[in-house]
Amino acid sequence: MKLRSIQYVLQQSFRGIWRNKGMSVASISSVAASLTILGLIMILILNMSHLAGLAQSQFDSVQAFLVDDLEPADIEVLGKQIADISGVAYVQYESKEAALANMKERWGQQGYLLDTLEENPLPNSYIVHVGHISESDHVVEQLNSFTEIDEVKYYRDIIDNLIRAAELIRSVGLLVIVTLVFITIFIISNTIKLTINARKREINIMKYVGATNWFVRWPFMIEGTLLGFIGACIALILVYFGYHTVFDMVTTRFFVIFSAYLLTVQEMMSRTVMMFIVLGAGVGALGSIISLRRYLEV
Amino acid sequence: MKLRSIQYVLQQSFRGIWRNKGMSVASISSVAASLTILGLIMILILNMSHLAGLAQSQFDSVQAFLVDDLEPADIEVLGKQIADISGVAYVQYESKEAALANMKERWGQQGYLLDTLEENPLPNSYIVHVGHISESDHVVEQLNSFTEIDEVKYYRDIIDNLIRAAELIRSVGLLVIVTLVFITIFIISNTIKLTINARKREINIMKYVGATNWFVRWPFMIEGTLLGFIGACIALILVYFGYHTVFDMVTTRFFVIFSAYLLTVQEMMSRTVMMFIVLGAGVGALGSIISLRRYLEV
Amino acid sequence: MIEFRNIHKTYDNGVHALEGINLKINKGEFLFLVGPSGAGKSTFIKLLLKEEEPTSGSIIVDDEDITIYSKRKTPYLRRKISVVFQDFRLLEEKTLYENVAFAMQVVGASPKEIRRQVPMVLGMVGLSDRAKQYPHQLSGGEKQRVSIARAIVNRPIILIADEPTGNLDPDTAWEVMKVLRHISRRGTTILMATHAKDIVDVMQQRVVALEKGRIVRDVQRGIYGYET
Amino acid sequence: MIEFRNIHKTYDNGVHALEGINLKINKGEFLFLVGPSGAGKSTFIKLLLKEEEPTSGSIIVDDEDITIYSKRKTPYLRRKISVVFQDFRLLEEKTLYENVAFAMQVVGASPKEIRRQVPMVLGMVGLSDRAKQYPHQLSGGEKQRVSIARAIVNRPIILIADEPTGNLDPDTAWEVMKVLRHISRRGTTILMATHAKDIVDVMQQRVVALEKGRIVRDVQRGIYGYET
Ligand SMILES: Nc1ncnc2c1ncn2[C@@H]1O[C@H](COP(=O)(O)OP(=O)(O)OP(=O)(O)O)[C@@H](O)[C@H]1O
Ligand SMILES: Nc1ncnc2c1ncn2[C@@H]1O[C@H](COP(=O)(O)OP(=O)(O)OP(=O)(O)O)[C@@H](O)[C@H]1O
Ligand SMILES: [Mg+2]
Ligand SMILES: [Mg+2]
Repeated sequence: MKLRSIQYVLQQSFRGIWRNKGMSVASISSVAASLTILGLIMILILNMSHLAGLAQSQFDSVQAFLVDDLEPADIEVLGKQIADISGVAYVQYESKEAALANMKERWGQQGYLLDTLEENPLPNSYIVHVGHISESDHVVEQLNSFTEIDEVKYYRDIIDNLIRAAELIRSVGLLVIVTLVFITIFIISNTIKLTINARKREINIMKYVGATNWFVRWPFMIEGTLLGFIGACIALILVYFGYHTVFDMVTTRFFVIFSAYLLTVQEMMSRTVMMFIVLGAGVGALGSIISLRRYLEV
Repeated sequence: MKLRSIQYVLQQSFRGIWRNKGMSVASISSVAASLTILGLIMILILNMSHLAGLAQSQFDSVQAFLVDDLEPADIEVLGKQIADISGVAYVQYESKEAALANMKERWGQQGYLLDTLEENPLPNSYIVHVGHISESDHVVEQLNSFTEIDEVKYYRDIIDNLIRAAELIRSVGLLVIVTLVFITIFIISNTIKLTINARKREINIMKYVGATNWFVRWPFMIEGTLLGFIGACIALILVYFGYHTVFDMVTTRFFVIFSAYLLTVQEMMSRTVMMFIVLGAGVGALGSIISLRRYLEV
Repeated sequence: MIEFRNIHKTYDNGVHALEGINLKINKGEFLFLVGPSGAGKSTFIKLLLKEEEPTSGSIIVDDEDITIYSKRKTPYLRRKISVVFQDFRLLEEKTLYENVAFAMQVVGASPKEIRRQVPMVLGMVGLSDRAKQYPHQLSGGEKQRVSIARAIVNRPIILIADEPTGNLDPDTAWEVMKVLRHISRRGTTILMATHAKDIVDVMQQRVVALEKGRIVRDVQRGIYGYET
Repeated sequence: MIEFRNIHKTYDNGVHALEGINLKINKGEFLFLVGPSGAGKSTFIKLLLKEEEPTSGSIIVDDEDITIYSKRKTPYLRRKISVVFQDFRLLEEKTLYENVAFAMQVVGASPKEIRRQVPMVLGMVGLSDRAKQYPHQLSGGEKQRVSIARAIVNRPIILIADEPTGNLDPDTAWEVMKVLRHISRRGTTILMATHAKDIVDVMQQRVVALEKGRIVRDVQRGIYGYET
């Protein structure tokens, strides 16, 4: 395309937006509105999924109780062997004395009951931290094969439920987001369609003075892209300040600790910026081209 | 309005929809799309709020430990007095023997540790169930005023957190829903505006043949109402089947018990039907009237 | 019936379309408004319809000053004055029948009246067999005739026609003029802006000539009067 | 230059607009197309522009059969043939200047050429001082002249005019005819559908008369030939 044509196209696009101010505002705001909704839902779902992940990390440890009468050296060797199992992040040793002290502390008020014990009935143990909760099953299996290990304790039910819950949130969330992306595309392209419909006479005349399809298309396409892009920027600003406000409200007025469990505003934005701009501008451009098609057939 | 006029208005509205098929489809689907989004969010938020409520009901009890050496008759009188405190739902008595047996059972594997006890160190207690979690504080205060009660134990932290979490979900949820309702109103009225804009010539001509403003307005208003109404019905159908599917998926493929924690499809629909129809049809009608205004000024 | 009192009209862009028009038109009169392109003929008509407001002066229609009329009453003014527009202004999404019937529905005519009247006026302009078609399926002259049919269907007390024969061949133009003369004889006041020299010369009616926004000639039984 | 070979055109609603048209128009010819309202004049023009497709027959323009032309090449056909439309077809959201300039931008003219050519043609139709205004600010005759300016600005090899003087007073009509004669002398083929008896009679050019879709007369140096 010649430079002169580029200048012409840009000039026509801006004039198109300006001369149809009312409709441009309507299109931009519909795009902004639907992307803002998408942003809201993404905030909800990404945070839920993030929380599920954090909850999992609380249950990433398995306790392996050792048989009695092991030499300190054997215990140490065993520790190294456990650490070598694939999926194990790191290993912590808890002697029977430490275990009793811990237990007493956990029981708190009723801890004095343990003082009446004649001997320490608790075993030595290794607390095995797994890299990811889904590897627990496999690690437990490996641990059971050691003769030095008497019993392995882990939160099987909780872990299973957490894995399922996370899977659920991920799949339902993905479904919701994909649905929403389609609905958003739909609303944006509908808006562009209505905008172009109102200008069919203009397109018709252009064709009669001998304009080629692309000559008509370019300015409309750039116009659609710009409308979509501006709408996306507005949505991003709304999502940014909206999330910022809620984030602050949640972390100060409610639980301070919550801030650790929420996606930060930055993380959130990094996930939405590209997506919104591509959706807004891309659908605006494509919507223009597709909607133009029937009016170009003259 | 005369019967003849009503017939005219209805006829014109249906013709308007039919003759501008393309735009009618675009408007209806934009309305349907935005209400569907609203429905999705309401499902998410109402369910979260419902779950928070259920979680609270798990912590609706307070344990009051009695001082030693009370006569059985005194204990019974005390029980009645506690039951009379406002906010108390019902009261359960747990003798010191029953408490020890319970404790042993709870400790499971390590329960044998309790066999070595010389005497039962646990007190008698009343388990007081409160009507609503938010009344716990007030009930506890009352319980503390009894001299027969040694100590009151309740999950203060958990309760506080749950109350806060529920409050958070309610307020953020309300904010999100209200925002969405506004965005939806916005998208619907924008769509109607674009639809009417494309027909400004038609409106202009009507005015020149001597039509009064209301004569022009009625058919457009009914048309807007119908477009909005049809859009709302489509959204309701989508939300109904969508939720039905997810509900079934969650309760069968994931946790069967979850079904008890989710709002049923019927409960969900009872909350959305009226709202959607009022939003779709109402905004359609109002949007038409408002958008018409500037074109009637001739 | 119609009176213009010292009317001035200057458009926003500074064009002085009318400059001091004083004119009285009596009931039942047939008046030709002539003048070169841009003389102010259409502006004159737009003022009568309250499509535009005069910059100064007042216009009396049927004993009422329409320049101080409230916006609300405009529709009733437009029912007294029917117009054949230069650009037809037909509703593209209605058939010819519906376009004409619409003008009757607007004034609240009964369906029975509509069913009797509409085919009659379509017959008068020679379009009976096209009743079910849409404006885009018509030739220029046919559209113009539909516009005339719509204007006369309500038997208005004043009929204004802006260039009603511009797209018609001479034969058809004369057919239309016969229709106008017919309703004029029934007592309707007719104001017709035109460039059709032949027609003006033959009809021998009152001729008002505008030029640059001023009345330069006003004669009973006049002729077009511009050189060709 | 232009040849119609046994052209028939029947619209979807069953109207036979053209029935067996055979006509040859040579380069540089000036031809009037006359006939009563609905005779098929505009249809004839629409077929030339590929706005409508003939039901049967073929049309040759500049040695190419445009009925078997691909849709893609339509814009290039329309650049050879400029048109003054019966309903003007101006872009409402562009000024007069821009409306005319647009026709040049479409064919890729340079800004320098545009700046030279546009004011010139606006001058030829007497609208130099209205260049910055929008179509809705013009009178009917002024719009028609803009439409003519747009049609001639690209110096087309064929110029088609559908009723180009319908909204013009006789003086202005003659001004326009002078412009057309001028560009005809430069070698442009001109086809003009009209009802203007005076003009046809005075111009003494080839006249083709249509009636009910058929050619009923085709004479060199003819007259309008219908009674008034
Ligand atoms: N809306 C408007 N804004 C600005 N100027 C206008 C407007 N309408 C008309 N004019 C100008 O006012 C003058 C009178 O226009 P008008 O339409 O009354 O002319 P006319 O006598 O009807 O001409 P014609 O025979 O060409 O239709 C013209 O110069 C025209 O350009
Ligand atoms: N798109 C269409 N669909 C159906 N019929 C049409 C269409 N366009 C024109 N016609 C009909 O075809 C016939 C010829 O129309 P055309 O427009 O060619 O007439 P014309 O000679 O230009 O008349 P005028 O002088 O009134 O403009 C008319 O009867 C018209 O009603
Ligand atoms: Mg005029
Ligand atoms: Mg025609």
